[in-house]
Amino acid sequence: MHMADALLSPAVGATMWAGSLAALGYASKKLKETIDNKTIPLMGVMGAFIFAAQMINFTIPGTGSSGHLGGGMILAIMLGPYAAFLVLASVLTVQALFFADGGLLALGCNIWNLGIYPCFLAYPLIYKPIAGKGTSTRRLSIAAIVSALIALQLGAFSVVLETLLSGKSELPLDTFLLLMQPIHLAIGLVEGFVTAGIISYVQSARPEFLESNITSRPHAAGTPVKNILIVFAIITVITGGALSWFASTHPDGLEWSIEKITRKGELAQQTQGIAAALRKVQEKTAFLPDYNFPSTSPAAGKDGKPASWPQIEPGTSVAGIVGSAIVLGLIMLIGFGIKTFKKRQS
Amino acid sequence: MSHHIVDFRNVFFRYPDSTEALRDVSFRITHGEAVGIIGGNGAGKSTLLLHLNGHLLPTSGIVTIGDLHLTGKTRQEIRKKVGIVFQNPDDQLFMPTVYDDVAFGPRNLGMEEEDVRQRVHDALNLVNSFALRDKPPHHLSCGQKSAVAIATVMAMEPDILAMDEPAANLDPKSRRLLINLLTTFSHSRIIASHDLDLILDVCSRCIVIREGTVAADGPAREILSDRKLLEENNLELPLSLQRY
Amino acid sequence: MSHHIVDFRNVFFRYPDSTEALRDVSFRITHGEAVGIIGGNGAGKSTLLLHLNGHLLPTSGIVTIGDLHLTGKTRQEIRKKVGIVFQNPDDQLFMPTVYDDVAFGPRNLGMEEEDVRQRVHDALNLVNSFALRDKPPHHLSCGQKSAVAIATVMAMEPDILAMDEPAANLDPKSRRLLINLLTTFSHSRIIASHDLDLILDVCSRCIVIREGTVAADGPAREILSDRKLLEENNLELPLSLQRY
Amino acid sequence: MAFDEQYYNIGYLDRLSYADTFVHRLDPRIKLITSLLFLFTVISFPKYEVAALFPFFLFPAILLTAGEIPLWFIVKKVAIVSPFAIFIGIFNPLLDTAPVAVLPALTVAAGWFSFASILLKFILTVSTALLLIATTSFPTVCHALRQLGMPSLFVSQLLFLYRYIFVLAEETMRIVRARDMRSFGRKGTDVKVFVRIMGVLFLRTVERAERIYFAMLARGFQGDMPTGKHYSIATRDMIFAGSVVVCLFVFRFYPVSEILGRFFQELFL
Ligand SMILES: Nc1ncnc2c1ncn2[C@@H]1O[C@H](COP(=O)(O)OP(=O)(O)OP(=O)(O)O)[C@@H](O)[C@H]1O
Ligand SMILES: Nc1ncnc2c1ncn2[C@@H]1O[C@H](COP(=O)(O)OP(=O)(O)OP(=O)(O)O)[C@@H](O)[C@H]1O
Ligand SMILES: [Mg+2]
Ligand SMILES: [Mg+2]
Repeated sequence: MHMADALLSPAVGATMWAGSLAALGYASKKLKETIDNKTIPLMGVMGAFIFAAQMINFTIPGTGSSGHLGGGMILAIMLGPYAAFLVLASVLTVQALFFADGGLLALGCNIWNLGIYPCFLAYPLIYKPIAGKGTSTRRLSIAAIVSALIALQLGAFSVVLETLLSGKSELPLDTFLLLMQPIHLAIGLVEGFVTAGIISYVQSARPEFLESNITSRPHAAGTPVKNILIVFAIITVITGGALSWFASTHPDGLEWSIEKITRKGELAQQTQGIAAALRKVQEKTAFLPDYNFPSTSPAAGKDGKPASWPQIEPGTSVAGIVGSAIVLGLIMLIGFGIKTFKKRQS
Repeated sequence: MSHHIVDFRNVFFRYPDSTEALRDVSFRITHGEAVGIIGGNGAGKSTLLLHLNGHLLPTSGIVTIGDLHLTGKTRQEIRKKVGIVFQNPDDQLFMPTVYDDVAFGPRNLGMEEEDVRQRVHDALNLVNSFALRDKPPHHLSCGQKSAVAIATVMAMEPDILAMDEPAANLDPKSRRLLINLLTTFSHSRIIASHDLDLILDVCSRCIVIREGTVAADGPAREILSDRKLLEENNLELPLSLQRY
Repeated sequence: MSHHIVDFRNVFFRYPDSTEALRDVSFRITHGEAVGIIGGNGAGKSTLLLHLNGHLLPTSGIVTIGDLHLTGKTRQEIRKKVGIVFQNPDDQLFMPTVYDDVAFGPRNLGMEEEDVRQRVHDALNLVNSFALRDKPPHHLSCGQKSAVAIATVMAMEPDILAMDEPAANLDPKSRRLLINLLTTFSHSRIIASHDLDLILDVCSRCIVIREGTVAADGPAREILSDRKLLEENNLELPLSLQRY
Repeated sequence: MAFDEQYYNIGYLDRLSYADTFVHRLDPRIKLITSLLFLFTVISFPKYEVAALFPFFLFPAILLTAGEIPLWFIVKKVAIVSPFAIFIGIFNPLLDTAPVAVLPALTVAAGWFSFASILLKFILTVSTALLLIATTSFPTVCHALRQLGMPSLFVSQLLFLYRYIFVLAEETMRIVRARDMRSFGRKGTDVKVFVRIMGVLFLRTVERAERIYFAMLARGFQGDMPTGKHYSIATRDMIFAGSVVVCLFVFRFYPVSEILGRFFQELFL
């Protein structure tokens, strides 16, 4: 569920980059204060571990399809939120560069979706309270599963929001949510199960490792009203996801639940609110106009409102097709030119 | 018995990054033979071994194990016959205890737990490591790990046993034990190693690999005393043949 | 010169899981000596080597390097004198290019970039690997990695050089190269290995460790030809001394 | 097999990045910034834009040929990661059915335009990101990031990650082989075994980190990762950056394809 460059608008991409960069700076600063030198190589190798772990596939019980690990919660639990966030961000960066998973502009979104939620929301607000002091394996496991689930739901939800706000896709919010949340409920469950398994194994084999981390880890700041609100929002998303999953397995209830949850519910309005705000930001910051492109949508300019679809005159589009072919041909020629030039040189 | 034959016919293998690791390799190993694969670092020995049970599939050419051609479809079947001990025991031991690790293969063969226990018991005794059965592998010493890695493969009762540098971390006594184990094993054995003395002790035949091709193939005694051939391949006479 | 002396006085070491890895170890190594540490798997060789620059601190007893007692405070100082090559070069090469890796130590010593360049140059030439300087370690072959790992330590110009199983993955030719390097190094050398032939070639003195204690200590030639002593310690005569 | 292939792929990409061509020699900061600018410009096009995107292929084409990167490799990788974008984009023609006349005789749903636009943007952005790394070695990108003001802790984190990906991936690959050798396509690959393998691998990773830390201490490590690298921007870097900016500007604000098309039409039709 890596967000892709091609689905992003500049405004959304830039906003998420700004958010992620700020979080990176903050986490680095926090970490510098508390880190002991030993953690530096540990973080590096743990990143490689997550990477390697993601490459191993396994069969998800009952489905026969295979899944793999995201790793956000494991890192947060093992390294603490700040170190974990840096590790995750580096893993995502390498993925963006080496696997083209996501893309460079979408990297901001991906760091946000897959890093912020597990490290700065799920870990302090869900994992820690449930796990308590971290001695009972059962509590640790439950905490791991619940927090992994929630972090992933939030991540999936963000992908939906980012895509819709970018306006490149026609998918309506409700359908999109219905596509994303249930799948990630299943993935999150597996992820949580795996996380819990690893943690309880580490606890039995090297309890001192887990303990030393738990005690040395910075505690979450006090829990003011803001945090309670966040929890509330999370719960909303979860129920949204769970209900839409419920709905999809009960076709009769489908329309009902969609109607209730998304179209008339608070969620949709909230989205519109955010969307409107973001759009304003976009209008102000966009030095490259996103709409009213003169050649392709002449009608839009006259109306003064954004074109919902292009009113292409046949003549224009013929020119477009012919021109595109010529351009491609030219570029190929240039490519071959450089190639033969290089060959001749060597 | 035809089903213990290993046959390579014009096998080429190219890693996806386009390193040509095997080039036109052909040989045939019949049942019960003990064959040493030798060559310098990077010659292609490990790559060759990974073809034996289909971890790698030839880019072109044909590998036949017993009466099966090696393909993506037959490799599950072939893996029941061929056991490979990797170079690094840490790669082979992935379960939390020695017992679970040795039992992993038999359990996946669908054996009864009773039979599994017997197999594990026998295999660990074979390498003198029964006392380690409840230990986690990562707290064993290097040599103990190697011994257990061998047990995991022996527990599958393979018809063909392949080992990649099996003695690298063993102390001389464990190495001697391994040599004994190998000389008493009655099925086919294929051993890749830089330890030419071990090859000399165990193998009757020797294949020299150089840059992915078969540079020589013949009786072990003959090849291992051919100083010129060995030196051309970044090797030396076995230490026991070097006189001070 | 007193500052190249290594002295262990009644050293005990116990791992956190209460394995007693060293028990009352005492010996003294003077400047320029080449000493082999031998013993079976799990005898305590690696544990002993890790005491040389304070990665592990004795549970009781005194380790003296040069004129410093080893403690948590002095170990930074001691590390400038003692260079250790670990068994696995992947643990030792942690920077993204060979050059950066070899330069890591000198840079941390606060040297000028000009001097750093000279050091790196010299160290890489010593192991015949200067051509590899811009490569990332993960694209090197095992043997090349080992060579570079040695260079990283040599670049610190240690007064005392310690190596743990340095030849395990080398082909015979690279192993011969390493032996030459070791015999030409003029400071103290401490080498833990199962490769008794290498010890015989390089070391003048030999310490046998058994279950954490010193079982024997004497001239290498003598110890390595004492069949009984060796066999009691899970060892054997060096292969070159075994006559077929 | 999937695992092996992924692993070999990064290895291959990494090897490509150590070549020495004009593109490889460009200052990494310049390459990074121009690439970002390129990506930003591409995605700034409106939803339905298709024709105006084609000129942008010039940028990856030049990186590819001048950097001597094999085309098949980039094409394959782009294809591998495409499912998500295609999955999201394919809904557009289904949901956005307003008719648009393409040719005098041909009318299609508007959604096809936005779908095609997504695909083109996808190919452009993904191939450019891949080409960036294929023509700039990863450590160099990291040094560039540090010089551009990324937190140094994050950068050393990236460098470590890069170094050990190959070690751990190889180790993991061999573990997967060992598992597969003894699981016969059965139970061995289920989640329960996976969890236990991950647990073991995790502890081994932690222990390896300890050994690496030892090695670092042995060489005087005190918390800082020293570097000696300094890049300086040469004239050719400025020329490169300048021409990229000019091209991006022209391609963004002048409908090059269309102008060429009209010109062609007037000449021949
Ligand atoms: N994963 C890989 N990707 C690309 N090339 C590889 C890979 N593994 C091995 N090679 C290359 O294939 C060739 C053969 O390697 P192989 O591991 O088979 O050698 P080897 O004979 O086992 O060497 P050693 O004695 O060092 O174990 C070498 O050139 C090596 O660089
Ligand atoms: N991290 C550890 N925790 C607990 N026990 C350990 C640890 N490392 C080693 N040991 C134990 O300490 C003893 C000595 O181990 P050491 O690694 O020093 O042996 P060695 O002589 O180097 O063996 P080898 O020849 O296999 O390398 C062994 O019994 C081993 O099981
Ligand atoms: Mg090999
Ligand atoms: Mg050891």
